[in-house]
Formats: sequence, C-alpha cells, structure tokens
Amino acid sequence: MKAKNINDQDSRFSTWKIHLTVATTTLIPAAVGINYIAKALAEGLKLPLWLGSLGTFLASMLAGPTAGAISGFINNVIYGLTLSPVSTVYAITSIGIGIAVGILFHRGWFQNAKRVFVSAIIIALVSTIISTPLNVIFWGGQTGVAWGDAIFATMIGNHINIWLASFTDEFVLDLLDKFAVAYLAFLIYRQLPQRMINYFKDNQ
Amino acid sequence: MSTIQISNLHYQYPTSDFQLAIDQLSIADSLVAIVGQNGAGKSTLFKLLTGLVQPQKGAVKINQRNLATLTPEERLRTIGIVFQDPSSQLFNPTVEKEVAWSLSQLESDAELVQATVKKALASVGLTKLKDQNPFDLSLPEKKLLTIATVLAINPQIYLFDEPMMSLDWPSQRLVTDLMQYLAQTGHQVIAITHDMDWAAATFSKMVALAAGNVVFEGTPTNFFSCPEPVKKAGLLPPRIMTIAQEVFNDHHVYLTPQDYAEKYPAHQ
Amino acid sequence: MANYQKLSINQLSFTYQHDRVPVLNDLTVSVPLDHIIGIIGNHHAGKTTLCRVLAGIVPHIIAGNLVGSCQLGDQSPVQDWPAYNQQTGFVLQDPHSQLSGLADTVADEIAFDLLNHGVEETAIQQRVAAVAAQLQLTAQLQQSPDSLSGGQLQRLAIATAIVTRPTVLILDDPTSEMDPQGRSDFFNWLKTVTHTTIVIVSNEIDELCEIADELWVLEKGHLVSHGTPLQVMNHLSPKWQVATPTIYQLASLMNWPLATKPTLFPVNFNQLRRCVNVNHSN
Amino acid sequence: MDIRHNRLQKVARLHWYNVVDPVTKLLLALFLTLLSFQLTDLYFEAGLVLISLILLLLSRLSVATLHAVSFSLFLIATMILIQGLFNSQNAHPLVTILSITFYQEGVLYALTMGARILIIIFSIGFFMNTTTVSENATYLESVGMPYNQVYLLMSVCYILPQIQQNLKKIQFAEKARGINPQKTLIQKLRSLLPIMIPLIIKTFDQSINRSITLQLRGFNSPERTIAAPMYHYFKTKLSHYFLVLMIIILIGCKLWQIIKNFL
Repeated sequence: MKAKNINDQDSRFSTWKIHLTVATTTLIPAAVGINYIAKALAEGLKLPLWLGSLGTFLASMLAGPTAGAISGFINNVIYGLTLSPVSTVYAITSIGIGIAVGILFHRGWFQNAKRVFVSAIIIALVSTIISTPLNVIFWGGQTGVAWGDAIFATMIGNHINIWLASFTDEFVLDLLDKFAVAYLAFLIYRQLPQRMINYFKDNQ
Repeated sequence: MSTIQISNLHYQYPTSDFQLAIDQLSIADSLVAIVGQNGAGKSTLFKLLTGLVQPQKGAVKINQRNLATLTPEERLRTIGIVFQDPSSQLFNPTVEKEVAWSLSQLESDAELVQATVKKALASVGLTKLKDQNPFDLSLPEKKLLTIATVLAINPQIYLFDEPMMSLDWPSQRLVTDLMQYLAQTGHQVIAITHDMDWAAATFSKMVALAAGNVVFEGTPTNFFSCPEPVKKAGLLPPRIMTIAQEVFNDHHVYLTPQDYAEKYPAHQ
Repeated sequence: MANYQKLSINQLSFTYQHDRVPVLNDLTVSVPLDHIIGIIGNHHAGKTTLCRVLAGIVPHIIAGNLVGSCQLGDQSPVQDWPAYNQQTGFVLQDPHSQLSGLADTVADEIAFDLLNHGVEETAIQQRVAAVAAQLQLTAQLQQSPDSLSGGQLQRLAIATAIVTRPTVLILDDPTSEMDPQGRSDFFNWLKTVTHTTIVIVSNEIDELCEIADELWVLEKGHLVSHGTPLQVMNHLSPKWQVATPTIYQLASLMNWPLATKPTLFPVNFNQLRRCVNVNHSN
Repeated sequence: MDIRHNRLQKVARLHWYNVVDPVTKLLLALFLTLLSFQLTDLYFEAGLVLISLILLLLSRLSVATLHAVSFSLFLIATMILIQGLFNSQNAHPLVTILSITFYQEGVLYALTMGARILIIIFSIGFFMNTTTVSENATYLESVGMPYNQVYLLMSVCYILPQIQQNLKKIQFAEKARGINPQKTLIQKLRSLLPIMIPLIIKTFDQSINRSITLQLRGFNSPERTIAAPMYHYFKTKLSHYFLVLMIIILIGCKLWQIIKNFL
C-alpha cells in the first residue's frame, strides 16, 4: 500500500487547515447549490440581475463570515470549472461578499428593511472594488452585461479613464443585484424555522 | 357531482421507458381510490389529473370539458390538489396567511377571504396555530395546513396524493372524516394510496393500476373478491381478509373488522 | 445499580437549547438487551427526540439540557459517545439525507462507514455484498443512489446502518415510502435480525404487535405506557388517541379474549390462533 | 467479483489522458494562462490558443465547453467593437465600415485579451472533460488532503442534481396553487419567493440531517482508509515540480517587469 508516503504529505496540508465543523461542511455545498439555482432562475425569468450570491448571503448569515467566504469561493471555482472558466477569478469577489455579509449581519445590519438598504450599498461597494481590477485585467474593463457595457462604451468614447468607466459599469450592476439579493436573503432568513437557525449557530 | 372521463390516454416520460396507457376510464363516484404498487403509474395519472401536465395522446375531460382548455382560475375552482410532501408548497410567514394567499388569487373581497380562511383552519383544527410560521409546525400539522389551503378555495374535485402518509392516527381520522363530509356535500374526492386497509374502509370505488394500465375498476368488495387483479397490481388485501384466511381458512371478502362482525353469523 | 444486560432509562428529561418546554419528561423504563422495542405516539410526543437520545445525537450534535441517565448494557450514549456510536446504527426519517452525498454507486454508499472505520478492502467487499443481499439491493449495487425509488432508498439507508454490525439499531419511521409488499418484507426481515437491540418508531401498529417484544407509548413527552404489546394495547387510554391492531379490533368486537387471561384480547396472529383454537372448534 | 469498482471495464476504456493526474492538468491550465498573460505578441498568443485547442480536441468536447466558448466569443466580439472604436491608445485606422473607423491598437488589444480568454477556456475544458468527480476526489484524498475538505469541494457536484429534483417538485406544487407569470421586475423578484423559500428550507434541512448522519457514520474518524487513486499516473511528482517551477518563473518575470517599471 501507499500508506507511507501519504502520511508524509499530511503535514503539507495541515498548515492551511481551516477549522470547519461538520455542520458548516454540509451547509457550504448547499449554499453553493442555492447560488447556482438562484442564478439559473434569474436567467430563466430574464432578470437583468445575477442573484448568484443568494446562497453565500444565507451561509454567512447562518454560520458566519468564514462559511460565507468559503461558499463564495467554492461557488466560483466550481462554476468556473463547469460552465464559465473566466468566472473563477471572481472567486476573490465572492470571498469579499461573504465576509462583508457575515460582519454586517453580526453587527445587526440585517435586522430590518431600512438597515438592509445600507448593507446592500456597502456590499455592492465591496464587490465593485474587488471586481473592477479583474474586469480591467480580463475583459478590458467590461462586465459582459449588455446595458452596463453600454454605459462603459459611452464613457470610454468620451475619453473618461478606463478605471472610472469600468467602476461605474460594475457598480451600477452590483448595486441593483445586491439590493435584490439582500432583500431576498432578508425575507427568506426571517422565515427559516428557529431550530434551523439555532442548529447552525450552535455548531459553528 | 362531476364526471371525469379519460379516453385513449397515453403519456410517456422523455427520459424513461415507462408508459401510461388508459383506453377508457370514467369516474363518477364521490369517493375514489387509485391504488397500485410503486411504479405502477399512480403518480403519472395524478399529474395528468391535475391538468398541469398534458398527455401526448388522448385527453382528460371533466363534465365534457377538456382539462387542457381550462383557464388557471377555472382550473383552481375545479380541482384542488393536496400533494404528498407538504413542505414543497409552503412559503408564507404565518399559517393564516398561507391559507389566505391561495384564496386571494381568486377572491378580492378581504372580508370574505378572512371569514373563509377562519372556517378552513377550524375544519382541520389549526385555529390555535394561525399565527405560527408554517415551517415550525410538525409534519402532520403541515399536511393539514395544505389541506386547509385547498378547502378555502372549495373546488369541485379534491385530488389527494398519499393523504395518509406522514399523518398520525388522530389526523388520519380527521382527514378521513373530512373526505366523507366533502363527498356528502356534493364534491368528488380522489385519492392515490397504497394503504389497502384504509382504501377498503373508506372508498366506494377503486381503480387499480399495474405497469401503466388499469387492471381493475369497481367497488372494493368486487376488487378483493377476485385475487387476480389484486395480485397483478402487487397489492395485499385488507388485513382482516388475511386474518380470516390464515386463521379461519375463510376466503370471503371483508373490508373491515366491523364488516367481519356483521357477516360472521351468516358465514358460520 | 448498573445492569449490564439491560437498556435502562432513568428519570430522563430533555429540553432543546433555545427552548423552554421539555420534549421528554421524566422517562423511566428498562428492557433486556437484544429485544425489539416499538415506540408509538402522535406528533409532538417526543418519539424522534427519544431516538436521538438513544443514538447520542442529543446532546452531542444537537445542543440541549439532558437530565437523568440512559444506559445500554455497559455503555451510555451520554457519557462515552464516540465508542458507543461505533456500535450504533441509526436510520433517519428522511432517507435522502441519510446518504453521504459523495458516492457514485449504491455499493460505494454502503461501503462509506466501513472505509471511515478503516476496514480492509476484501472485508468491505464481502460485507457490502452480504448486506445488499439481505435488503434486496444486489441488482442496484452499480446504480447511482439518485436513481433509486423511495422504498429502495429507505432500504439503502437501512443497509448503511447495519453494515457496521451494530449492537443497537435505531429506526425512525423506516417504512414510510415503501409499498405494502416492501413493508411486509421489511418487517419479516427485521424479525430475523439477532443479537441486536432494535428500537423502532413506526405507525404500523399491526406489524409492531407482530414483532415487538415491548411497546412504549409516548404522549407529549411523557412515557404513559410500556410493556408487551398485549399489555399495552389492552390498557390504552382513549385520551392518548393511539391506533390498535386489526386483530385486537376484531377480537374485541367478537369478544374473543385469550383463554389464559380472559380480561385481555389478542394483538397478533399467534395469540389469535391460540385463543381461537380454545374458544372455537372451526 | 469486484463490486465496488469495475476496474476491468475501466482498463478497456483507458485513454492517454487518464495517465495524467488531475493536479498536473490543473497546473498545466494555470501555466498556459500565465504564459498567455506574459506574452504580448499576437502570433505567440495564437500559437498558445492552438496548443490548448489541440489538447481539448484530443480529449472529448463537452456541451458545457461549447457553451462557454460561444458565450465568450460573443463577449470578445463586443470587446473588439468597444476597444476598436474607443480605446484611448487608438491612433492608426485599421478599417472603415460605413464611416465607422476601427483602430489598429484597440483591435489588437481586444484580440490579445480574447486569445487569453480562449486559452483559459480550452485548457480548463481539457481538465473538466478528461476527469470525473470521483477521480478528482480519490486523487486529492490520496495525496493527503483532509477528507472533510475533499468532501466540501466535491459534494457540491452531487448535491446539485438533488436540489434540482426538489426544485422541479416545488415548481410543480406552486404551479398547482396558481402562480401566474409576473411582469415588472419587483413582481418577478417576488415570484421567486414561493419557489426559493421551500427550496432553501428543504436544502438546509437536508444539510442538517446530513451533518448528523455524517457524524454518526464516522466521517471524522482518524482510522479512515485513504482512497487509492483510480489510475496509475505517469510521473506525478516530476510534472508537479516542473510545472510549479515554470509558474514561479512566470510570476517572477511579471513581478520583475512591474518593479522595473517603477525603477
């Protein structure tokens, strides 16, 4: 058997081991699945939104920023490997979103509809700040959404700096998307049975 | 009372070999059980009876009208559907709103909605829980809630998929009584089930399916008096018949222990 | 105090964390090991929670306040859970979530526990094949678990629980998705299992009275009755709203009591046969 | 008979790419991507696109890859349009169509970017089309990745069909309750709730139950038999070291260029 040299390599991985409970380990794939379905439903309804971070939001709210960040990360890696390879690099954005939601939720910024409004803006800002450089590196500043790119093209055509144009393109889209996702997550979370919330809270 | 008429019905799933094929079936009784093994075609027939899935050939007609031609409103008023798994259709914040949501699609008078919801909740015994989150209820309570959402609309026909599953004894009795009440007040109740004891005791007509075909239609007494279709459908007779056969070597048809007690003097 | 040949529960109460009302309230009962125990009762009775206590799920995985003791032979699910868990098989109400979620085939799914416990590959092969044969899953071994019907999935869930050869088997409503024939096969199989303490929650009161050595009746967290099916069924309070087996209904309608105990009506085939042989000549 | 792995069948279907381990394939994809970002010459880029395309064609083409390619080709086209017309460096006209002038610099820039995207898609496509989920899972476990992390990465692929099954059931049940198609954006979003709420609660409920059974079934047991890799791979360590070295060199070059710009 190969048991020997397997043990040798164990130490290499333990250095970047993140402590995960079994509850979080099963929550994360579920959250990724929800991201995937939400995105598919948004496309099916021809919404001008992605909604692909709904599961990440809920994972952060239920099990904290780490769970959300990992959900977001794995989501983009899997999505990138199976459907759209370039979206892999946006894993960094998803990590940012997961952390932002986790912290905001913990601080009580998902308690009522008014506060969710503020949270959505902050999360959209975080997402845009991380995504813009990636858009510039990989897509020359475009986002791939037609009407966002129309804004981008107009601004570039008027000799506005590519970074500012790209930032605007991304932020407009992100703001709309994160508003929709934040309110959906807020409404859904309110309706989760208490025992479910408690289970993930106790098993963090 | 309505009549459901099925003629030359054919349905096949795109991804499997299974076919449902029914030449002629007419359902005019008020309490009808559709029975069969897993995979006999019960769920497929259920889907076709909802009117939400169209057959490749033939049609399901209710009082001479093709189900496929009903508008959504007409469909809701004609057929009420109670699914096997109640958790797939609940989404409102409270039990009361859950029931009101269904009705408010057809009825805009808020006062009427409220009064009807109250009545529907009372008839399934959920009045006390009206302000609870539906997802905090127990499984039998969730199932009663989905029944209440249909009761509020008061359709002509009630379609149940495995109604006894995941219910405890008191709620089984409650639902059975409710079905009998509905049948007495001019509704038609159709239930898909593999609970033979319950089917024998409750229904006046049975339709047995096997491998996508109807192998029997008639009264429970007739069904269980001919062992051939029962066996073909992979079903067991009511337990009281097994007891009579195994303990007393008595091969008469009995639907319930009460039935046995009544016939006992004559059979001695 | 400790009796090594018994399953004994002593003044057991349990309250889930974040909850004020106890779900189990002052349960005391004991039965010899290797018996089949049927648990009956209506919703909110505490059946699932009692199963969770017996499997150690509460308080080890789901938090809560447990008072009193629970002892199975020389082990306790409360005190030495990891060792106890190795000897326990548990089947959940929902067979879908019983699965590991990372197996291509039914065979891999059954092998999951054995791999986790470091069992050797040849032994795994043998045990998987044997368990599959017992539960009539041999033809499905190479199929994906996703392709199974509800009844087959429940049998797979049971297979994953018994492949580790547990000394305690806890089954929470394991037959809900089986058809009549499948259910009857399952209870017949259960009768053949030996050297195992079996705790089963089920609504199938007729079957329970055939196979159980002991019935426990729970009502709103209280153990309101326990004993042999014969004793329990003959001393039900209408307040508990518990179903009775067909044989009992028949015998009480016909007034056919047991010959040896004229105040009691039979609850299963053997008892009915005996009382009929004595009371009647046909 | 071997009931858990039908190895005999697999040997019969063994392809050349089964000899390359999954990590080497991923590192190769990363290497080609970084190389494409290092190069600026369009001919070299075209060469790399060709190499990755050949890799892909020598394996199996999947529908998913074709989708990804067609989606990106559309984006690349819009990129050529926007950059060709508006890029700030534009100076030399390339072609004029109906009095709209495309500039050399912008088109070149867009083509380079497009080539990089195609390289990423082709090389990742090669990885995806030549490995299976269970091969990756067993390989990662066999090289020492803790099982709970393998589980985390891989169970996503198994959970999706299950969620989709639940989704179908829920959509049918909600259709039966009479949900009509909605018109405005807010109405459309609201119409998602009747589907998403039961779906999410069901999915999370199954996660809770699964986390309980995994613990009961000895998921975290230290005695776990570590899975043996499915195939005999060719010189795994050598190829890993070589590719990692090349990747480090490429990153080093890039960093040196950036630093040099500042000096």
